[in-house]
Amino acid sequence: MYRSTGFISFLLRRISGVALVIYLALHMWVIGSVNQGPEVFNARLNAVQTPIFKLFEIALLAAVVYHAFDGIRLLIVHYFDVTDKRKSLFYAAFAIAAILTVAGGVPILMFMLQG
Amino acid sequence: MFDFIFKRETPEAIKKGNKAIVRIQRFNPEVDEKPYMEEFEVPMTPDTTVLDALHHIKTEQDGSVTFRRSCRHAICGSCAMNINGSNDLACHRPLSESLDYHGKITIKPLPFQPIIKDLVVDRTTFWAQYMKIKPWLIPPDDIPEKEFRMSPEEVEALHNAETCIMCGACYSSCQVVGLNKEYIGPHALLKSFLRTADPRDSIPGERLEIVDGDNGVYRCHTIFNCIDACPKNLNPTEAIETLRKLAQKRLAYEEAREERQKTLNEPIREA
Amino acid sequence: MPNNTITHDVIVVGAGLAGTWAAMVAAREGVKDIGVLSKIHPLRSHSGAAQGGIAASLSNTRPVAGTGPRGPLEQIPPGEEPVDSPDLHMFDTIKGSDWLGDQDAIRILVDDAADVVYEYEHMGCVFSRTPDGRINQRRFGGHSAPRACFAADWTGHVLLHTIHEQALRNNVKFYAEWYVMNLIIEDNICRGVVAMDVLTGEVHTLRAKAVMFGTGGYGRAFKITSNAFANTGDGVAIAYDAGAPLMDMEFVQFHPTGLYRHGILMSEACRGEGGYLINNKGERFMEKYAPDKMELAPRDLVSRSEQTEINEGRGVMEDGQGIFLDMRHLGREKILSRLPQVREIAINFVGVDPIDAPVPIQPTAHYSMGGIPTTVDGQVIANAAGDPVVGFYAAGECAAVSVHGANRLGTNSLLEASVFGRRAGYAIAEFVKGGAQLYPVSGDPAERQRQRIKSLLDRDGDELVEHIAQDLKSTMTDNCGVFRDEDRLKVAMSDIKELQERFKHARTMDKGRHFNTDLLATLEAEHLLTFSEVIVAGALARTESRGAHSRTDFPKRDDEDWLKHTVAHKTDDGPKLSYKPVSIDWEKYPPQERKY
Amino acid sequence: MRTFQLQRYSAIALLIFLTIHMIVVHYPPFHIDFSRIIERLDDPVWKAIDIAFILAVVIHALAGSYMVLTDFQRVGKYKRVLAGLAIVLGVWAMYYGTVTVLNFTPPV
Ligand SMILES: Cc1cc2nc3c(=O)[nH]c(=O)nc-3n(C[C@H](O)[C@H](O)[C@H](O)COP(=O)(O)OP(=O)(O)OC[C@H]3O[C@@H](n4cnc5c(N)ncnc54)[C@H](O)[C@@H]3O)c2cc1C
Ligand code: HEM
Ligand code: SF4
Ligand code: F3S
Ligand code: FES
Repeated sequence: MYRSTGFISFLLRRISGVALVIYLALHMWVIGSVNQGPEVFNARLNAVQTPIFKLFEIALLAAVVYHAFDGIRLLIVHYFDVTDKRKSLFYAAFAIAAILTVAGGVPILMFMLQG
Repeated sequence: MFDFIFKRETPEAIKKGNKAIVRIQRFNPEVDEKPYMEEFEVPMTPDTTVLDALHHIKTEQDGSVTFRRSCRHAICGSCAMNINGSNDLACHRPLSESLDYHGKITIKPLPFQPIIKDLVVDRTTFWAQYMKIKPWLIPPDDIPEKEFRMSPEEVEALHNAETCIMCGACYSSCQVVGLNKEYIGPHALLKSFLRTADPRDSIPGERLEIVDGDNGVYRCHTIFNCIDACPKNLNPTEAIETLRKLAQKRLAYEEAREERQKTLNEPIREA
Repeated sequence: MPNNTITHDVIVVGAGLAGTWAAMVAAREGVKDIGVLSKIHPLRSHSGAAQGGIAASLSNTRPVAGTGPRGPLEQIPPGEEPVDSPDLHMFDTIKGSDWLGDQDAIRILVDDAADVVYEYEHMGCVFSRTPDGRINQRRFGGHSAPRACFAADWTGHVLLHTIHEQALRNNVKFYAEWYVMNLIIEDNICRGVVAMDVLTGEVHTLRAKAVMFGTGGYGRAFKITSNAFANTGDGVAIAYDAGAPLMDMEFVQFHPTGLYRHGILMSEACRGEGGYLINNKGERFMEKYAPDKMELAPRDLVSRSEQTEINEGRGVMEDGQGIFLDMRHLGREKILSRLPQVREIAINFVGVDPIDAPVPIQPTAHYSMGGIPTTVDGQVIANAAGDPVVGFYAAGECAAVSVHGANRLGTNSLLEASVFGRRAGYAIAEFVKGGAQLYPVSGDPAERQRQRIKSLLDRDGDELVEHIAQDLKSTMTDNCGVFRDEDRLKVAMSDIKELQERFKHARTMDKGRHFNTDLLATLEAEHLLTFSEVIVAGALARTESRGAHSRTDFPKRDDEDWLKHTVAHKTDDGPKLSYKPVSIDWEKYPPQERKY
Repeated sequence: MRTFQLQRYSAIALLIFLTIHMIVVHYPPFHIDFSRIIERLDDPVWKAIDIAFILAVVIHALAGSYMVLTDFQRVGKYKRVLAGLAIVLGVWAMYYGTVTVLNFTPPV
């Protein structure tokens, strides 16, 4: 089996993509209820406001950021002849995603711990 | 990968570098239920190749070890196999540079294809995809007495694809192939690129139509393993990217080709 | 009819250039039902390994004026004098062959050359180009003009892939990994072959109106060889066993630049592009042997020069068995653009980058001039008188038309396989369309081969087949190699006889039936033993030195007695030799002394 | 246009929308302040942007899921069924999303 950067990026992209689709469904379920009156909305919102969901939120952030930068990387590969730099490009996308996840995740964590 | 952590005592001969241990995945569907690993010890000099080692095993130790080979200098494409987890040609790979800390090398058949026996795999789907893209050139009707004129640059542009030896290292490294054998695959897409990009070919439109489908260029997820695997240092990914772009402007490309073919019989003007 | 019988109009054995050309052309000419058998996948055929080029007197390039015989080349501007012609090509080929080449066949070879190369080009072959877009040409040993059309240094590869694809386009049916074991000739009429499907181990009889052999060379009879593992001369051995004759088998070409100890070819293009040969004193020793052509003298001469240097103690490497091929002065750019594959081979196999260091090389068994004698249309002949074997054709390295005579010039053999493969294709198409019939086969030949396999697998001696093959290769290299003499050839002969005896008890390790490559190696070893005897018998009888056949006890060429082809038939007490005259145009190309 | 292109173009659109979304909704952080959303969604321009955003994300999500599923050879047979399903689902999701955004009435 090939565990190359290409494969890892592919796998992570898939996982994050599918995770995002699931989140999207959830998100629509919550926000969509806004027109069904405050009770429904608040009930649904509360269901996704538990601390465990805050952790999920970090994962969500990681997924979005990784998926987005991997997507940018792919678009670059499509439109410029840069296959020679394939490893560096992956590391770069991954690093940026990691930094942004930490930058966004730490405040979420602190927010969660505070209240 | 984590050998430096689990490093154990290495046998003397292997430390001195004149012996190596070859681990081969064995499987004979006539008798075995599932594949298993077997170890052989072989003598080694600095210029022993992996293929030499396999030959030594086959001729001196166990004649039933089965693999394909012919040219032994990386041009016929027979001997592609999975060596230490990546696909390569056994014949051009020095044994001494393929050993881990225990003096071992691990050899398995090419992944994602049914095993016929030991290191020999059934390449039916590989060749079927090759046939699907019509690998042959179809020249224009107007054939000159002498050669078609092509500039050295036009020829150079084809070199990435022309030296493909159809070894299948790329095909068997691509996880998309692992998932879906209907995918045309890097080898055949590279070949398709070769024909499509050749100014002498008169059916670029039809070729682009063949690859411009769900199982063609769009099934490639840019995993790049095909580049890493290719023993001839070719770049199927770039060919696939080019085909994708050409497929989107097929009509314009066909027109350009017709235009180019009008001057195929004339000398290339020099700068 | 026996079971497992397959019938085709035409069966082609071998999917190298010769076989594929024949099949492709016959299909194009309207023969619908063609089966091509190859013991390895067609694209793995040895033709693909050829590096240097294919000869044709296109006159696309010429030496830059005033730079001498090794200087740079330039394209010939339109309208200016050509530097090359079929006649010049013909003369070079005849001279190269040491006048043993049949001149009627050579005439066809050189006249068809341009046409075949252009046809390759029209079919999609990606040749290297001159700036104005013509096929580029380089120099090659023994050719007096830049005549080798090339695609970098993977010429054979692009030719083979191109022709294979065109055969597919013409709906030729390929049987990949089918091993032909036997040829069926009854009453001088060829009726088919017996072949094993390697995958299943099943043996089948394949009947056809015409059978064509393009089974390639027999370099694997030698220890150091540039040939692929598949080049075990099955075709010649099978034809010989079936009663067809073999011609000029003693002429085996040793290439001067095989990679030290591996034998892998460093293309002649290395010297064509300007590489030097150097001994351990740092001398360009070719000055002594061929002051005019230097490194670009023909192969037999250069190999002998190298071997002389080695024998006289001026070799390189620890055991003194090597010579240096020095390309450093060509410069990085030229090596990378013209010889990329050669460079990679040197790096991978001996760890030397030709850009920085000289590459150790040694003579390596390379090409088989001899083979199944045919007419210029590929029709196999049954005897020295030239009677045909009906329905049996051959071309390429397994055949001897003979255009190479006693020594082949580089780039002439891709040409030969193409030209005569193509001609055989036309001849076969005509033969089949002219009402050839499918002759019956008596008995069950497949069953006989099944028995043969069974008896090979049943043997339980303590000696391994491979050891016998190795001993054979050693004795052939040592005693029937670059230099030969009576004593050594006799040793070789008695060794072969002994090995044939030992083989009768030798053991095959793998007893399984499906994809048994050990069994294939055993069958191949049997074939090696068969035709090696013919090589040595021919070499013993030929008491002269001509081309690649160099007898130290008879160092001179002897046109009086030996300007003739050796023809060998199988008998119970070994090969029976007879001789066939050489076709010579005494007016135009009478024998001369061969000097370079 | 093929799934492939749909996915690339929607990806580019998403890049833009998601950036906007992150900034206006989640910045400054920790203040999912509904008054802000209400204010914004009163503006028809914002409504249009949000609908486009939903369109992009729906296309991208469905095209992506379709791709993930059809990569499996066995699923390949049901390509048409899947495509049909995706279209139905997409239309429904767009309808649902559009209605939600247009009818948005602030919860009290
Ligand atoms: C390293 C190298 C470099 C060379 N470079 C040049 C060059 O630059 N220029 C040049 O002109 N020539 C060159 N030659 C020589 C030239 O390549 C060969 O002479 C030519 O390719 C022979 O072609 P062929 O079609 O006769 O046989 P091959 O290409 O050898 O094909 C033989 C075919 O027969 C099949 N076969 C054999 N036995 C059996 C069997 N028992 N059953 C079924 N199938 C069988 C094989 O599978 C194969 O398909 C070179 C040779 C070598 C070794
Ligand atoms: C910043 C925004 C985004 C960008 C740049 C982006 C980019 C991409 C690209 C280029 C692909 C194609 C991958 C391929 O063909 O192999 C892709 C696939 C995918 N995306 Fe996105 N995406 C983004 C946001 C999203 C969101 C928000 C979702 C979830 C709703 C999502 C779900 C998916 C899915 C499911 C796939 C398929 C996975 C795959 O084919 O491997 N993406 N994305
Ligand atoms: S592209 Fe490379 S890896 Fe793939 S078949 Fe061709 S030579 Fe082999
Ligand atoms: S590994 Fe496969 S997915 Fe594409 S880039 Fe190469 S073909
Ligand atoms: S043996 Fe031909 S490529 Fe390795």
